Amino acid sequence: MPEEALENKMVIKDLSMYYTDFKAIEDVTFDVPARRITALIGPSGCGKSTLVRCLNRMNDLIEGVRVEGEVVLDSENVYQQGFDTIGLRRRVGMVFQRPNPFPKSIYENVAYGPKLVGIKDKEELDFIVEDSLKKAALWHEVKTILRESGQNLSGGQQQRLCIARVIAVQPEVILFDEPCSAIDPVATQLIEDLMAELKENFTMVIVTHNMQQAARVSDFTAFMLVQEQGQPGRLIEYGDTNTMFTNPSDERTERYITGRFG
Amino acid sequence: MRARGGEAVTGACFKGHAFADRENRVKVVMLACASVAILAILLIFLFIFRESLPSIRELGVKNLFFSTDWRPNVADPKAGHYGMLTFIWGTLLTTFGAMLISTPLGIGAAVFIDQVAPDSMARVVRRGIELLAGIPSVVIGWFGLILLVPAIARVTGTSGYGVAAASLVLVVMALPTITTLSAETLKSLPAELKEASVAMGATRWQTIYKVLLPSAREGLLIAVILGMGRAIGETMAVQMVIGNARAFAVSPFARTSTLTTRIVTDTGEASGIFRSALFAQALVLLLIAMVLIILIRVISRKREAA
Amino acid sequence: MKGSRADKAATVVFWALGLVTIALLAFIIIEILARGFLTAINPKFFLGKPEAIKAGGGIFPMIISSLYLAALTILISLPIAIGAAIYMAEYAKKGRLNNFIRFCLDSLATLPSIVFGLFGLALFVIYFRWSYCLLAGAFTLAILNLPILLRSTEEAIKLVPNTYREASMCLGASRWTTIRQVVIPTALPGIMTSTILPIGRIMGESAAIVYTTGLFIRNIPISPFDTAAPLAGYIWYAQSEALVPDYRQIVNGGAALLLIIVFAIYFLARWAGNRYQQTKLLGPKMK
Amino acid sequence: MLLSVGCGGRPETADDSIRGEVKVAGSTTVLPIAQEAAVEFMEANKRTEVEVQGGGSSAGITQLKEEVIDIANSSRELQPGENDGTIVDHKIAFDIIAIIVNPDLKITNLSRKQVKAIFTGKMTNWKEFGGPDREIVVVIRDQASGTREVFDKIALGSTSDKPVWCVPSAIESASNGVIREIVGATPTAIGYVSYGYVNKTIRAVELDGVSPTIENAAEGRYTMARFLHMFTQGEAEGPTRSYIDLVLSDEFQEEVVGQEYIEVKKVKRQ
Repeated sequence: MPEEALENKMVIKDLSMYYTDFKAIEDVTFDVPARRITALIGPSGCGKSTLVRCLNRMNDLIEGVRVEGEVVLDSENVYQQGFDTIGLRRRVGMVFQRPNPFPKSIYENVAYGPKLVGIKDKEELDFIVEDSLKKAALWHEVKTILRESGQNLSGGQQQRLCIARVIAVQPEVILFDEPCSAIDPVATQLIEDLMAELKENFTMVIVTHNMQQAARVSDFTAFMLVQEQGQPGRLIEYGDTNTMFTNPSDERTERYITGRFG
Repeated sequence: MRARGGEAVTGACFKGHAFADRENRVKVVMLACASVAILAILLIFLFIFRESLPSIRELGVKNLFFSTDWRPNVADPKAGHYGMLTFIWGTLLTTFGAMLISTPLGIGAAVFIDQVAPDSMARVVRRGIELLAGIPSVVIGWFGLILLVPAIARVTGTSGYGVAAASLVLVVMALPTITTLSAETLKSLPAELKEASVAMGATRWQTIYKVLLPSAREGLLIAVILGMGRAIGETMAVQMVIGNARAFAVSPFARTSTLTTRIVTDTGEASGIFRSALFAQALVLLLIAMVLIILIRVISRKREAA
Repeated sequence: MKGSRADKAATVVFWALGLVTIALLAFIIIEILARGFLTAINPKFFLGKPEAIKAGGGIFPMIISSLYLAALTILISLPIAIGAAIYMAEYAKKGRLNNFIRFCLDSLATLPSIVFGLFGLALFVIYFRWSYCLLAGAFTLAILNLPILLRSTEEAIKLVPNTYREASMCLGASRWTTIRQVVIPTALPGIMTSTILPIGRIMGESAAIVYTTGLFIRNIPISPFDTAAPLAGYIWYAQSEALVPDYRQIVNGGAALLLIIVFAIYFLARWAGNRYQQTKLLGPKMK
Repeated sequence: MLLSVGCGGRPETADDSIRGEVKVAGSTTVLPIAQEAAVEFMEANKRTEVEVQGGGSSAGITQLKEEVIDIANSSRELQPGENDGTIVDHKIAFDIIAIIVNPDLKITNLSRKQVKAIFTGKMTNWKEFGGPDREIVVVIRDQASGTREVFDKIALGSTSDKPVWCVPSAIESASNGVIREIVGATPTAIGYVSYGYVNKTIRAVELDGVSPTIENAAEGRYTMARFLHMFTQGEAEGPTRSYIDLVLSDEFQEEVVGQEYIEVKKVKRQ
């Protein structure tokens, strides 16, 4: 990969989030560099999934959620008054823990996003679908069965279909919420390879509880932890992945990555 | 590619307000659909009340609701007497009779489904109860008329029509409600409850009697109240077997009427204040139903608190 | 041991109670079918024209009335139920309004059907001057069935996995687009399935329609504003007026036919429900 | 809501000139006549539609006044409160009310006094009439019935000022047919029906020694009898007129009315 100056695609500043009265995460601050993969790790329940959902305001959909602090995307705070959340989610796409293709055909799954912005032209749609499926490394497996239900694919294929579906709307950032936790190791390998390829065009954030995966795929890593039951999740350490895994500065990070808890 | 993506994004941003606008409009439409329920209840209240108002005003609360003097006059409605107490009593009496049988039977069948029966048998009974609930009331009424009434007549030497026949028919109507809801309540009890009791050496019967039924008390009560609601509201089946008399029933074999049967028998021919008095009977049914609903709300709130 | 003897006795009692319900059902079915089955399946009867006072009448217009009424009722109530269910499942926030809507739905579900009947008479037949007609009955039954239909529709919508909604939103779909493009299509088989059972209930309902649709006709109703005589109402009318000499046979046949129709609808609903459950609710298939 | 859109044709005129709809409702006693007439009328006039419903005399009169129907069948006279002067009366037959009992009861004759005692509930056990020691089950018609009104008037001496009511435990039935059914099926029942409904399943008893027959009624010996009516709002016109004319025609009176009722012209008393 050619060296280039790091620019920050997203900046998270003093972010706290509440479920009604309960504070789920507190004062989280870190950067998401452009065209790099940032991993969020930590034991389950530390708020890493909650945090990643703050980045494209998916938590807005849950009743009683309140957010303080800033999430800056290209120098604009996405939590500012009147910010277009629908546009935001188009720019910041998401791949979920369990593969969740719609109960529609493979083609329709990928064409869903482009159709939303009013692309109706058949040829253009065909092109986007093929291009997205190719980028998701799924094209050769499904090109003859585009009209079949996306739910008939295997788990790993479904997850790649979901990635293709996100790629089709040309997002700037893709959030992965434990994308491999529900699929087998071979399929996991495929997706990790895919992420490495996508790095050329997309900024990515991946939530994972699998430290090896974080070590393998990510450039930067943020470690989150809940100190005690009932307390909010906090960011313990953030930095270059290599440094973090070889020479963590915080004792708690070290204990976690050496497998002493979590 | 990037440029096109950018365009799309600006497009979406541009459309942001339109989206928000449409979102709100859609939400309002959906809310309007949901509000049909509110509207319906209000309209029902309004129209039933409006139609019963003349009789309340003309006859007074005492002569209308608390009198047993029912001597309607079709040709000259104002000349009639429209006391409905006989029929309120008839409703209560037939319902009481029905609950006397259907409560133990329904809860017993629910215990059978949930605790005693092997799975296949439980499924058979559950399906059977659902089918029973689906039998139209005219069919049950006809069954009562051609089988129950003659049977009661033979055994008791009365005409066969009356409170007893009505109550038996109502058992069939109330039983599915009570059984289904009781079984649901029992099923929703935590499994540990039963395990704990059995672990202490209790027999199945002791577990049911001392642990399960008391813990399910509120749910069972709600089941019985809803069953009662069905019995109070049932019309056709009762009308076919109760004898349609205007006598105040004192014996289980007396012929009388209930609020619902009086309404369905007379509405076709009533006009003026006579019809208004029938609407007043519907108003009483409406109020009874409301009382039951509020009762259920209170009980379920208590259950949630507990 | 005393405890175990009581236990055995209780087991016997519970078996008896369980079996009594089944016996009761079997008894009713056998008695009704034994009396009316042969009449019910006689084409002269179910395809015949009813007689007002002479023997030998059929019930074809009544069957048509019932089907017509059921279709109209579903046509009126389904869109409202779906809209309301979407609101309750997708938009409604916990609060007073939501609570009040639920309260109203519970009340509607508990009101005796004869009260709906009188309401329909007062509003549609008299106030709107529609006279006795299918539409008056259909509106009355639409309100009567709203709570059931809404609840089953709402359940079908709630069964749509939440991650579908999230995925759609994350692709930049608005809430409504998500509902329209993803939630409703996914829930549709479930909604359709849950519509079948209320049809059975509509076909069996009598108290709510005797003073809204009418009780006796000789010709097949064509317009929604035509007087009609749904089967259940006609059965009641036939036995309560006994104008035709062979009314017993007609009521026996009608009751058997109604029972067969309602049970057929029940089993259809069960079958469709099972199928739907197998294909949809187990979620995405994993190979 | 007058639905008849006829063009004033008389029954003698050609078939096609009479067209439109006639809605008829009311007395179940008149129903058989009205229905039979409807069938004949529609056969003769293909472009007409006659719809006949029951409901009882009073219901029919109410609907006529509300202009929901064109003809109200009635088995009783109009009451003072009902006639605002616009309703026109067409007497179409004369009918007997027969008191009927279950054939198991060995009772063939009742005095008028006994009838009153039974129906008003002063006597409640067949024992008092030499029958079995069983409760008397009284079966009567609903309030809208003209038959009931005439029965109450003649048998019980009821007047509009001083109404006499049947025993409260009496079973109210919606039609003659149902009374016959219940009396036929209940060994201890007594009731009353229009003469046309008398058959073998029940027994018609003599009243003061006079049996309810057409001759006895026509000649005034059996007094529990009344005219049957078809009322219209104003003079009948169009198909409604033609329909009533058919009912009153000699042929129809003889062949249909005469079977179970008494033809209007044969009645000597008014």
